[in-house]
Amino acid sequence: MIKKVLVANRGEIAIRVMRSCREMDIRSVAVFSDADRSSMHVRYADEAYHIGPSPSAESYLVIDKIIEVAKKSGADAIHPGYGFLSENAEFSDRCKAEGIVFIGPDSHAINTMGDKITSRKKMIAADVPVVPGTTDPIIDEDEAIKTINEMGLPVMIKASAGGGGKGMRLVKKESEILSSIRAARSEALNSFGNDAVYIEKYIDSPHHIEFQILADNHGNAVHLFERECSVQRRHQKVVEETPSPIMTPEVREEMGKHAVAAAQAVNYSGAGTIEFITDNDLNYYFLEMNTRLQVEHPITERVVGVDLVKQQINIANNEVLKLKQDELQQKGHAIECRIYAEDAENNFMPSPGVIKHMSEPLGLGIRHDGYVYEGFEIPIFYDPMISKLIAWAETREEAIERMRRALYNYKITGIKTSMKFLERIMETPDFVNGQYNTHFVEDNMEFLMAKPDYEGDNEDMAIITAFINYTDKLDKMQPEPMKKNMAKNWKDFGRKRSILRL
Amino acid sequence: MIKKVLVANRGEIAIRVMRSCREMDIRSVAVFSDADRSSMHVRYADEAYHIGPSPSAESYLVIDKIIEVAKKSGADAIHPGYGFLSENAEFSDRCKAEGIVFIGPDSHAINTMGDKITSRKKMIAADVPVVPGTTDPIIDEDEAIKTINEMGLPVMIKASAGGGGKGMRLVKKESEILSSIRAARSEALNSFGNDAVYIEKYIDSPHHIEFQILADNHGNAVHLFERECSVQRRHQKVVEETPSPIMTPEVREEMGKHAVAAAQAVNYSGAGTIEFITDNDLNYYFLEMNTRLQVEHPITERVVGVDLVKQQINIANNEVLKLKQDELQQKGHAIECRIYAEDAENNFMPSPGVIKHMSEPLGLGIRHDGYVYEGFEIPIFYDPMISKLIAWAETREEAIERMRRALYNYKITGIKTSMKFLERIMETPDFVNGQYNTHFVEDNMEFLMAKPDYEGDNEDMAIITAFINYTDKLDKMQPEPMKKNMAKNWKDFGRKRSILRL
Amino acid sequence: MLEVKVGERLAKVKLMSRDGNTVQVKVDEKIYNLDLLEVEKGVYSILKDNRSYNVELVEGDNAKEFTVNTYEESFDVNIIDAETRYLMNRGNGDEDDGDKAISSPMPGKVVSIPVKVGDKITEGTTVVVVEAMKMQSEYKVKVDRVVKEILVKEGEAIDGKQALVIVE
Amino acid sequence: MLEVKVGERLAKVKLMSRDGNTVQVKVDEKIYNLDLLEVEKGVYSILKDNRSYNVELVEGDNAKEFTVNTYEESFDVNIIDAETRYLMNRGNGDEDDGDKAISSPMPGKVVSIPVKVGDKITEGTTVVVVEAMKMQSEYKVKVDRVVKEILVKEGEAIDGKQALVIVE
Repeated sequence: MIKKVLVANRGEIAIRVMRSCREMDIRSVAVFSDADRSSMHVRYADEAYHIGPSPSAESYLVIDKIIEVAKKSGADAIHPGYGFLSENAEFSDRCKAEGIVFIGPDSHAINTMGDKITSRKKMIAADVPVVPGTTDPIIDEDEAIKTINEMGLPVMIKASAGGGGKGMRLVKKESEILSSIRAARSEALNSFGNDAVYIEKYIDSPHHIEFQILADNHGNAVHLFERECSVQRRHQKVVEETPSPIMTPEVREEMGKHAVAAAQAVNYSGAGTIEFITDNDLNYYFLEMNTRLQVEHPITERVVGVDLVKQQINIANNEVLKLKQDELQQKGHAIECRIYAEDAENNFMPSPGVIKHMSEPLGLGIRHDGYVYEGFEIPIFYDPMISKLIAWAETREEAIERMRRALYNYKITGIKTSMKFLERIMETPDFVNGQYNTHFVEDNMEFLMAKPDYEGDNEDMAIITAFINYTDKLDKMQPEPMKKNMAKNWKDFGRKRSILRL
Repeated sequence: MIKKVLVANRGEIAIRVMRSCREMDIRSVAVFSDADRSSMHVRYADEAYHIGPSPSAESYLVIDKIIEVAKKSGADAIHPGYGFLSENAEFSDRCKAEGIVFIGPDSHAINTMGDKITSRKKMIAADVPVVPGTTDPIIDEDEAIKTINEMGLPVMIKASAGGGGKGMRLVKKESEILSSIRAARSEALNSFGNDAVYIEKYIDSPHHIEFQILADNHGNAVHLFERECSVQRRHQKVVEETPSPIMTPEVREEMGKHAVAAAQAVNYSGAGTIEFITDNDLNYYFLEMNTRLQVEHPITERVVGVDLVKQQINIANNEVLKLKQDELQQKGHAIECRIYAEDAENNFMPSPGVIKHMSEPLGLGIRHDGYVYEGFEIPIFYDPMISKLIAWAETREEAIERMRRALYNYKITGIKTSMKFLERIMETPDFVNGQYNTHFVEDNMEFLMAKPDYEGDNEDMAIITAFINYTDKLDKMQPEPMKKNMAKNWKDFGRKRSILRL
Repeated sequence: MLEVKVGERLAKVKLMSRDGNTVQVKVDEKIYNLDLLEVEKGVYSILKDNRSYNVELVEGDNAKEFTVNTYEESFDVNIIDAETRYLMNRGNGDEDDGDKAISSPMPGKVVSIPVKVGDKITEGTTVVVVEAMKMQSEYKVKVDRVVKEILVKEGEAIDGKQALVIVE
Repeated sequence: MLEVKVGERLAKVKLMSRDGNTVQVKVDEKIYNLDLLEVEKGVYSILKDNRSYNVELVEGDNAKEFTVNTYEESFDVNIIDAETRYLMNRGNGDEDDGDKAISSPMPGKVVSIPVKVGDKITEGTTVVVVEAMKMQSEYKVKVDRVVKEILVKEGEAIDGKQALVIVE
């Protein structure tokens, strides 16, 4: 039985994991870099250990340091969160070798799913649909041209070892084929030290739809339905929702079965996500598997009513999965907005800094997972995501209205955030109508960046407030004798405070 | 169609109503007394009107003032919240006479349910079980003694016009009968100007179980299941949960039908609550009806998945109720803890004051409805409830664990609150086992007031922190030349700030 | 070195060394090596042998009085310096000696004052009734007294700990 | 009277009268009668003809610069006093005249400086690459320039708005 969990992460996900640990009466151990001494996850944990300098390569990514803390603290398990070491096969193996439970899959599953070509082959063998294309890395240029011509344009050339858009080229015209292959291979070599590429049919107007799965160590696996994650900017998800507005019950059931088959093909254990690329006609193809908890897992938790971190811990405890596929159901609709410390009006440039003031939105149907607090300085070293706002309602329409309400009252000052941008997304007709794909942000940029007209006198009120605040400050700076018309009670107030009231 | 709602209330319920209004694109109008100028509901509303001095009798309870604001602001409806004018039949009538929609039932329903004896008769006529006892007010003492002897002791003598425990006497021994009747009548006369009393069978180990109902203006009514509200102190609810741990599906169905029958007996419109007194064998009896929204409505919202304020507004809009009884279901378990500004260790004495610092609990399964903020001074004139914490989970056990986790991290400083007391309730075996009745707090007082042992050095850490804070303050007070060993960067910091950085 | 009072305990506290967050403090005979950092105004994060404490301070009526909250427990802490010790010694006479001010711990409104100046009142007599937050509290004398001075009027708003009635 | 700058607008603001929360302020030719109250530090509640505004101020680099948030909109507001006007006038020359400092609006770490002192660089040349929060930003010159001075090293942590490279 797991009694103490080291959370090898920071930020909101570290706190989210610790919350479930506390509910399970499991003690939590935090690790922190130089930049994170004052971070909330350190304050929240039962124990906290310093693991090195601020850059994650010297702290959160150093397997030896994490293992050392686990041993020193007597943690019997490690939860990797997302990012950092969460999809590192070596780390999973190392934990096992050290007798520490890794809350996640084994290295076989991570490695298989981590390589695009290997996972593609596995999926084909498991009858999971994949994007039409090559399964073997292509070195020979003539062969590549032949394959592309057979497949028909447009196609995507992708680095076998790739990710994050690097070593990727879209080919629409025949004349671009050769130059694109060469560019992709050279970029792949530079980025990943491996110039193997493969070719895939390019899906126009694609949707990013993913399925949450849970699998135990006893051969049981279920899916917890889909998440629609097509609202992206710079290949990063911004808004997710479940159910997907384009999904049908028939396709959902079929996709869910394929998602479970995909997980079982690698003897998966724990929580994982199968990503599908889906076109407007609901043709879907396996894209990749994320062998960890996703940022957007809360929308599934809300609609299905399951605590995914607790499920992960139970599975790591070798327990048998209690969830049965035919008992699971989606109730209502949930939307997540990711709040980034960034300047949406200035090409989404990160905006680290000190949080001056916060008002968090609360009330019916709102979940808020964050980690910053007033006076906290957001470090420059890590991801700019500072919180996640999750709205649930009976219907999609109501969930959007609730999200708008919550964003309207959510305030974080001192830094720039993406909140206004998210508010605009909630008002964008394509989003409101549920008719959007991964081109959404691009296609709607003009609407998203336009400033709505508000009635009332916001600008004059802003001017007046700044004016009053400034003149009041000036007044306070005047030496005592220069102040005229001081009300008596203000004097008394000052006198009262002078008795060592610092 | 309602387009602008005046919320004739303050505190958390005013904000809660405004949130649903915003989601429905309805503008909200706040009213405030002298003491509430800086209250959150004023800041939250679209419009705000001052309605008089701090005592509620001179502001929130003055019908003329509320109506005047409704007319001035052009509000087409008034939501009364709970308390204040929410169960005032005259107010309901007055709204109607002025052409303003009262979001609540008509005066007939309020009056009928507001009088214990009238409502009792109505319920008997509608075949809703009532506590064995008299239906007519008793003036004659001999008749009273005869009735009591027939009914068998123990019995309760209650003021017909009563409420809040006044004019109430429990009679256990025959020798107490006469003196108790006299005492109850004299108290009733003093408190309510009416000395009529009635006699009821006293239920030992009673549970307070209530049913939420919704009824429209077209004859449709449903119930939204029960709430268990037996954890009370000084006849005030402290913790509520749904489902009730003692409920069975059969009794639930039967009670629900009776609750709907009770509402229909007075042609009820809107949201209301039927309170039943229930014994350990699940014999239940109609107690009273609350003809308004309840403080504890969020646990029903969470488990049934319905926004009750929106339902109220839709009903007030003359819409047909969309909810169907056979489609409604309870999912999981929800618990509410009421956070009061009070000193639980000192006989629950109210503790108004200024909020210094707050950390609100967030995350999966937590809803938080409050209204105070850092720097806010809680007025002395109104109810000491400052917020409500609602925890939901798949099971009751998990909901309790989640509530404990949330209370553990919830901090409000500057005033005393009931949080530690609530944390203890979550740990009390009778509560954890779901075996409790309205005597719970009384029966478990010793456990509730005992301080648990904690490992670690909390006390020494408290001492050290205060010591460091104090000596740091002393140090800052020293004139500049006396400070030695000032680090260079501190000097720079000071210099930087001196450029009109106030 | 300072003395710090928590409940009945009077602890001797001494700062042994301090370098940034790293402090060594002696509390009575125990030496603590801590990583101590003020993370928000009045809120400290302490790591003691890697155990994490989140400690919130709330100042009381003066800079020497604190309510201190950890996640688990709450303490009333007083710093005892020379001035405080002098006041403590001076005020440490017999509780029933001389004048005594009746006050309410909380702010509120005076509902009634059922006594008048000069009244000889017996143990348990209510001298003032205060209302706050819809609840009335009665303040009584614990021994026989004489009402010397009434400082407030019925209906008047009062502060917490403000003297309302003086008895002797 | 003070001038207050919002975007391109320069508004003349004058306090006509003030009595507690009740203030009368003239903004350009418009007179506002407001109930204005600071409810939290830097957060104001304003009632204007019963319309409720919740206004948050965040001070910028000095006491005259603010970011001001209402529920609906956000503004950058500058108070223009004599000192500011002097500085504005002095600094109002042609943008391309003389030396120019290249800086990053956000704090971060210098990843690389692909130029050296004396380099003649053409429009669009990247002079410094800064990383913050897992994202790299390149800072380029908008016209042909000569690199005059390099003030930071690769790998160095920098503040927002700090001068990194001087070009002329």
